Amino acid sequence: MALNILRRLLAGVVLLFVVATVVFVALQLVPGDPARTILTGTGATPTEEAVQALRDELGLNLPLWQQYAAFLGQLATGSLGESLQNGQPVLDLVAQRLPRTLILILTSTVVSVLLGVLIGATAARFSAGRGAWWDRVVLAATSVGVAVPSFVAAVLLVYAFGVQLQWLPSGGFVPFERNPAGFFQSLILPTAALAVGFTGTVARMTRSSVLGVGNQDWVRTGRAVGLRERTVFLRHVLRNSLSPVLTVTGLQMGAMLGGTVIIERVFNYPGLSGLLIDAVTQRDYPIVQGVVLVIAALFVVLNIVVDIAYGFLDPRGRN
Amino acid sequence: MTPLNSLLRQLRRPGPAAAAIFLVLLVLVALLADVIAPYSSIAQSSERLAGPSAAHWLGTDQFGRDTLSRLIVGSRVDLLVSVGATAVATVLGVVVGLVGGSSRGLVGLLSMRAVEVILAFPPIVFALLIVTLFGQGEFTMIATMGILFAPAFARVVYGEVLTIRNLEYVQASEVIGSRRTRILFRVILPGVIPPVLVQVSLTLASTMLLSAGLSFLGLGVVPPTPSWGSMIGEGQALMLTSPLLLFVSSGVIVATILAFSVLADATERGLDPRRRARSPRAPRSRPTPPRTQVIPLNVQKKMETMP
Amino acid sequence: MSAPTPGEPLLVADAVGISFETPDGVVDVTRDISFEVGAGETAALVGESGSGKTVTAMSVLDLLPATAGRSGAMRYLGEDLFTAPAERIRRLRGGEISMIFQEPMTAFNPVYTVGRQISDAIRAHRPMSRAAALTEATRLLADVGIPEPARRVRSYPHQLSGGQRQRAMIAMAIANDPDLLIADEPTTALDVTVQAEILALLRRLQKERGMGILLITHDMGVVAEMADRVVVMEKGDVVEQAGVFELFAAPTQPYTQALLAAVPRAGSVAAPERAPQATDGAPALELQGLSVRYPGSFLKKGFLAVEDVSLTIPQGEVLALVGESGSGKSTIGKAVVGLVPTEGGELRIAGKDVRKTSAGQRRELRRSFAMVFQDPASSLNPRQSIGESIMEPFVVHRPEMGRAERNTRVSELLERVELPSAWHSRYPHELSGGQRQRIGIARALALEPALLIADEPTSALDVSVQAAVLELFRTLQRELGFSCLFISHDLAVVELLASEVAVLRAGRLVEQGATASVLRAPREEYTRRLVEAAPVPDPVLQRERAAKRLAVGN
Amino acid sequence: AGGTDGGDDVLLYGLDSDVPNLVTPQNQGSASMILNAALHRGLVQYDAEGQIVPALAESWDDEGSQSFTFHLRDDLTFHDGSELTSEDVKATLEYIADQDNSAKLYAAASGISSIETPDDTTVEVELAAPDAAFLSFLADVSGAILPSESLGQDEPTYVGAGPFQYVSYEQGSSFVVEAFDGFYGADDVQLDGIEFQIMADQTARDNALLSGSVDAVSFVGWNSYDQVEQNDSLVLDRTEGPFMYLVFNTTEDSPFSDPLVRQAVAYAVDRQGVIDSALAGQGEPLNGMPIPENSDYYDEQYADYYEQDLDKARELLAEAGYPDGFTARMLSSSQYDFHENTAVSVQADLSEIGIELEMNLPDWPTRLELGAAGDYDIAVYGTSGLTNDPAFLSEILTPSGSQNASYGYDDPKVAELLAAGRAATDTAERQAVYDELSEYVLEQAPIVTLAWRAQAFGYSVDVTGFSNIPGFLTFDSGYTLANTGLK
Ligand SMILES: Nc1ncnc2c1ncn2[C@@H]1O[C@H](COP(=O)(O)OP(=O)(O)OP(=O)(O)O)[C@@H](O)[C@H]1O
Ligand SMILES: Nc1ncnc2c1ncn2[C@@H]1O[C@H](COP(=O)(O)OP(=O)(O)OP(=O)(O)O)[C@@H](O)[C@H]1O
Ligand SMILES: [Mg+2]
Ligand SMILES: [Mg+2]
Repeated sequence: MALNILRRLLAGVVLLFVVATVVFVALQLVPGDPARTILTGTGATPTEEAVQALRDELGLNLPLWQQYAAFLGQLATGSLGESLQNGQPVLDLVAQRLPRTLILILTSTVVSVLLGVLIGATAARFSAGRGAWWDRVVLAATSVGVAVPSFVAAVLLVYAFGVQLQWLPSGGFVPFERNPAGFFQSLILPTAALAVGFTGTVARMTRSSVLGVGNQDWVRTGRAVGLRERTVFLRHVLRNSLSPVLTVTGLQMGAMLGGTVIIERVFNYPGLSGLLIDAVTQRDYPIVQGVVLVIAALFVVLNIVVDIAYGFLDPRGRN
Repeated sequence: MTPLNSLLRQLRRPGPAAAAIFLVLLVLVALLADVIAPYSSIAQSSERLAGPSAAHWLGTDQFGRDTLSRLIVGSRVDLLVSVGATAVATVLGVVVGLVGGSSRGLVGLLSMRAVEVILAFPPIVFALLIVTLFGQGEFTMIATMGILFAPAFARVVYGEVLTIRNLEYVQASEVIGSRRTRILFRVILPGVIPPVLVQVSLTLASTMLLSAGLSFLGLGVVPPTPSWGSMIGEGQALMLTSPLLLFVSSGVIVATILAFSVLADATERGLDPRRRARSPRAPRSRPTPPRTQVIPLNVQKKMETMP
Repeated sequence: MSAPTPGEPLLVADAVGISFETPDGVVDVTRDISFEVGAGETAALVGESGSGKTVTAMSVLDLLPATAGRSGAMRYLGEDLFTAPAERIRRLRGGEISMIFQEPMTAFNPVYTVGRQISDAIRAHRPMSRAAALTEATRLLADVGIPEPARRVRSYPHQLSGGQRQRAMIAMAIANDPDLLIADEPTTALDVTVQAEILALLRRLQKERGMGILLITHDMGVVAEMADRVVVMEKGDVVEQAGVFELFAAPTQPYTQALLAAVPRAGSVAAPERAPQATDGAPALELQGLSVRYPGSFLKKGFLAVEDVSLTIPQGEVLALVGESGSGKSTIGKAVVGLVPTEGGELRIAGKDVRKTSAGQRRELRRSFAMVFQDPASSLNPRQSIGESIMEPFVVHRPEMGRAERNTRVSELLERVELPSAWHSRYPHELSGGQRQRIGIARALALEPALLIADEPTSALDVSVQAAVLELFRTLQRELGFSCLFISHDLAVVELLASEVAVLRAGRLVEQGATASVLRAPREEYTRRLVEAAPVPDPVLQRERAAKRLAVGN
Repeated sequence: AGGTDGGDDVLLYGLDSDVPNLVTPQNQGSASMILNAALHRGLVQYDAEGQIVPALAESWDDEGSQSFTFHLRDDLTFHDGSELTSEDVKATLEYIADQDNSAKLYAAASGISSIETPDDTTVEVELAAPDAAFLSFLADVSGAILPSESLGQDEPTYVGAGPFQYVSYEQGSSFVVEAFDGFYGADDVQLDGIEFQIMADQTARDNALLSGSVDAVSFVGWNSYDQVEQNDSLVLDRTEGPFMYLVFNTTEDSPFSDPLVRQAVAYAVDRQGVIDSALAGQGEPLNGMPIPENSDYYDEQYADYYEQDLDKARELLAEAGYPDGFTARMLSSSQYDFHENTAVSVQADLSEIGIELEMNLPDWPTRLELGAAGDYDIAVYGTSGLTNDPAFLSEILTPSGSQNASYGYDDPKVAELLAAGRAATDTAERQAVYDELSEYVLEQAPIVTLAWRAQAFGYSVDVTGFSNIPGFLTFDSGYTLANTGLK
């Protein structure tokens, strides 16, 4: 297994290289000129000379292979380059935003997985007989959960709890060091907004998986030795149903690495996604490349963790 | 009873039946959109952001266009693009997941790493690239979203295959001499269908929503052509002042997803021999006919004594 | 818990009927089943495979699937369990009444260690710390004769051999000193020595605590040794009940008579006639110095399950592999068909080293051999109808065969293993243990293989069906001259079928030779014990032998 | 630093975007202008009405709009305590005039031919040619005077001579300043400090204002205008600043190379429709020259030139040789709703006269590049003049501002008139030039103006002294923070 992890990490390095190259090429292919975009800002009028001058300064007029070599050279030294916009080291930008994104991902994952598994499991458990209404409610509610765009959830949450009731801050991020209570408060609404769809996804997967496992022989054994129904369900049905749940959880967590831009915007939460999208819409190549690489690296780690977790969920699949 | 029969049987239950009827109607609406829609979907009028009225059942948007007509015409793009993209994603993802999960060598490693490359790639960059290379249009959208969502399927399938490939019935098929493709598609695949079905209904929802997000990059449906996704996008800006637009456009998506979910659930049930045997209201135990007589037994049998 | 006095009926089945809801309507599988089990007494439920023994046993503790319906009454100390509240049933389960399932392979949850599952069962009834329960579980595993219990207690079910799992199941069932033990084929996967120990253990418990046992078995030797009373079932009905001595001495019903007559007895048959020796020389199977190691977790060295085994099966011969449970028999079988990687040694089928052939050749080769898995339940695809399962070899190797022809062949095969040909569209979970096993056999024989690896193929079959299946084997051997690696713990069957026997112990071959000489004049101490432990279907004789064994043991 | 907590008067301000590396002379968007106005001062500045008033320069002499002598105030210091002298002014202006530095005021500063510093408080600036708009350019916040040693440095020092000095900055989150005692007008500064909270999202900003978690925000979303206006504790301070217009590809291949076709477009568009659909009704129709009402050169006649008249439009099209209309490519960007919606609205209008538009709505950088490359027939654009002075028109009417102007449009007469307008020193004389220009440009219709966009600050009624400088100068409103107080 240790060997396996090592192998995966090596594959991960290759993957990062591939991602780096693809991003580099992609950005070259995509129209839009960083210099022009920077100079235009919110509607200014750069002259063509100014645009060219800035391109020269930013090294955008160098031959492609030179730019690529420079980019790889930077990577080799562990640097992600500097923003074209303002010369900030990309590593600093990422280092500042990454923890916030991770915190948000973590809280919403914990909330969604707990809630989703609870909802999905109860729905499946009572899917026949007297509890069937609950199953139907869950099916409908999770459909709403996954089909309602996250900005709707986000805006409604801000509007209800931030603007109308004023129970929670309508947005912003409070660093933990500055104000622990505020820190947690500032996390509640974004977490909730992210959790809406995520919970629905987890609940659906749990429900389906539990329904499939419920008939296995070992469930009968659990009953036969006198375990309580609840115990039988938790240990012998639910536990064996978790592998697809783990999969969707891993997928969702990965998707959130660069995909929480709407939530970040609505809650004015400075995270990684916002950085990425801003960089893309301003063609700030080094930031895009840097953020994508960091996301890819996290992905590699995340996937390894998920794959190891499969082994814990089902010892048969180990190694 | 063949799986097909049992699937059809599932459709007789009220929930799945309603869902199927809804979807059939939806397809009809999409096909006949031009005939049914009360107004042109792009004609603007000065009656902007009107509430529901006899003339405009679902009101109008900020261009004074009839919301109902836009929903009707928009269903076309949504069904085509979402269903198309989901189909592409499902097929691609399932194949890659099966191969990745079942081959232990280089192929397995490579296929799942390829999946990671796509997953690790932020959709926005990917979409930008695609639109640059292939231009905009429905085909591009289907291809883009198909590729974007395929990795999720691959991961789901991969996770399941890890478990299933070790089961003895898979080994039994191997011993028989089944080709790899047969083992993958005929032996392992049926076991991964339930989570794939769930993923299908989730992906349908995501693709409908994403088509709005893609139009942000100029990749989606080109305005003023309506699509549900883009209507949600338009409704977003107005959600606090005129929520109706957002409400109805989200509403049709929710209803469609719900219908798909119910059908997926019924399919899953129909495909699982252990679950489908059960009819909805089974008597748990049947009444016992009154009996008095017990077969006489020699109860007083002595215990054997062992030395 | 009131300790019931011996002799008082512990369990009374009163006109129990069980039905299943199927897509084609409600089907009654048993009617009017009535019998009693007294405290300290063993009632044996015997009968045809598929006659309803298992479902009757499962109905006691309400363990049937939701599609089942029950009628009649099942009284435990006078209380009708069919109408008792669920919570009451739960308390009885695993405490006062416990159950050993027929198929121990699938009865354990694959994701927990067996120790964890046994200790959970203990803790469900007795307040105990987890650690204490685990110690208790280890002790129980030792009680049921599992070697290295401290290691096995931490094993996952898939890491145990069939017999080990069955013993773990027994350990779990006796963990809470039940008053009534329902044992559904508890020794099918055990070699005779271990079986003898287990039976002795059960009898000891019975004697010490007055435990009642409802024993389901098809092994008339076991019945002879254990039962006080025998209930004979056929096609869902009780056809005869009597004390064990009366029944064996004078069976009244034709079915019972046939049943007893069909029992093979070790040493009672002539060595099987040989098929004409094939001339081209290459043996059907050749193992040389084969070793198999299961991978260990993390950096630990794995478990060497088979060590330096050399075997040769000439064409047209049947070689029986016998030996202690957990000795590596199944492992060898799986290694032959390529399901577990070998660590060392050579392995040739019809002269070719399978591992060195190309994929295409291997497929071709696979067409010539087939395998019957030890565990029929898990080797059948739950999502495939049994017709589709049996058809699979045709689909794979005879693509030219039409649909209709395939169906005809499937029907034929079903009939040859004594199953109704109309059962095509049934699913594995709708079958009895013995029926599932026969599906496995039918599938393996579908292509009339040149080499068959049969891992305990008749362990779940009652003697009459077993006789039919053995006859089928012999016919095929005569007609096609096929070769077979026959893994079994039933020495009587081995004697019937095999021309050679190899005895395996702890992964090594201890003895090998012609069946007659090995079984009648064993050279090795272990083989001798094995032969002596084989039960005979005669209550008087068998009990004497058991008593002697016990005396020696003490 | 510190001192922004406790009972002090600290203004909580919701800023519309982050400015990670403030380079004062550059154009870094409206948020940077607010920050620069708090931190810095130039020689001159705008007051709340948009008039040019003294800042670091107490007074100045203007000879023929060509040579300027600025007299600095005494005892000016930067936040770091160092003295602000004429040398700093010279260094700053030279920096701006250097093309390599991409300064926002480069175009204006490039006209400087010499800068003399006879003493510490006197600066003499000589232009190569008269420029009537020179001062109004210098009044922009990007004309702020910086310590000479800080010019061209990689990292911002934030040191300036403005009313507030830098306390702390946390990227993506907040920018905090406190009142600077050494500011020349420190006596009028009422606030102890300002905490700018960065709120890039429109909804987030609106919500912060509505929920009272900030005292003021940069721009209120159009859809929230009503809500803010109806809220008794909030003020909506709006002006019509930037404007939307259509540009054309005027090269030969494009049907829009014909002025008649462009006129047809000008007659065909429903300007109120654009406002209602794209600007949520928050704007004013712009029927002619984009010269704001508070400009000295505003003329009603040229402001209300085109009315929607479809028949007239069709006539013009027919006259141009397109009786049945034609198909053309429309470029706009879906990154900004109002750009996209303007295009959709115009599309429907032009379809009425037979011009069918195929939409191309890429993201913003792509839109800019396609625009600059002329890869379109007709395109939507929005801008705001750098100053209220009509001199800014060169940015949208000549190739010097290529991407804001119609592609390929290069009319010597327009260039001539614009130069004349800038060179003329007398108001009446300039007026005449601009009238002639207006007449000509409206006739030629190289661009078709559509609507003024409303631009509003929102703040609590407790905030005093802050105001939205009208017209194009709305983005310079940060100047009024120096006089802002909290009740
Ligand atoms: N996957 C595994 N990992 C580790 N050990 C295993 C694994 N499978 C089997 N073993 C061990 O290998 C040994 C041989 O197992 P095998 O199944 O071959 O026994 P067997 O002779 O068939 O026994 P039985 O008669 O009980 O079926 C046993 O001790 C078992 O515990
Ligand atoms: N879930 C089910 N649905 C339908 N029929 C079933 C189901 N389970 C069992 N049966 C049928 O009930 C009959 C009795 O099965 P049971 O398992 O009790 O047999 P058995 O006597 O234990 O046989 P064996 O000796 O082979 O284990 C069989 O014919 C079987 O096909
Ligand atoms: Mg049975
Ligand atoms: Mg075995």
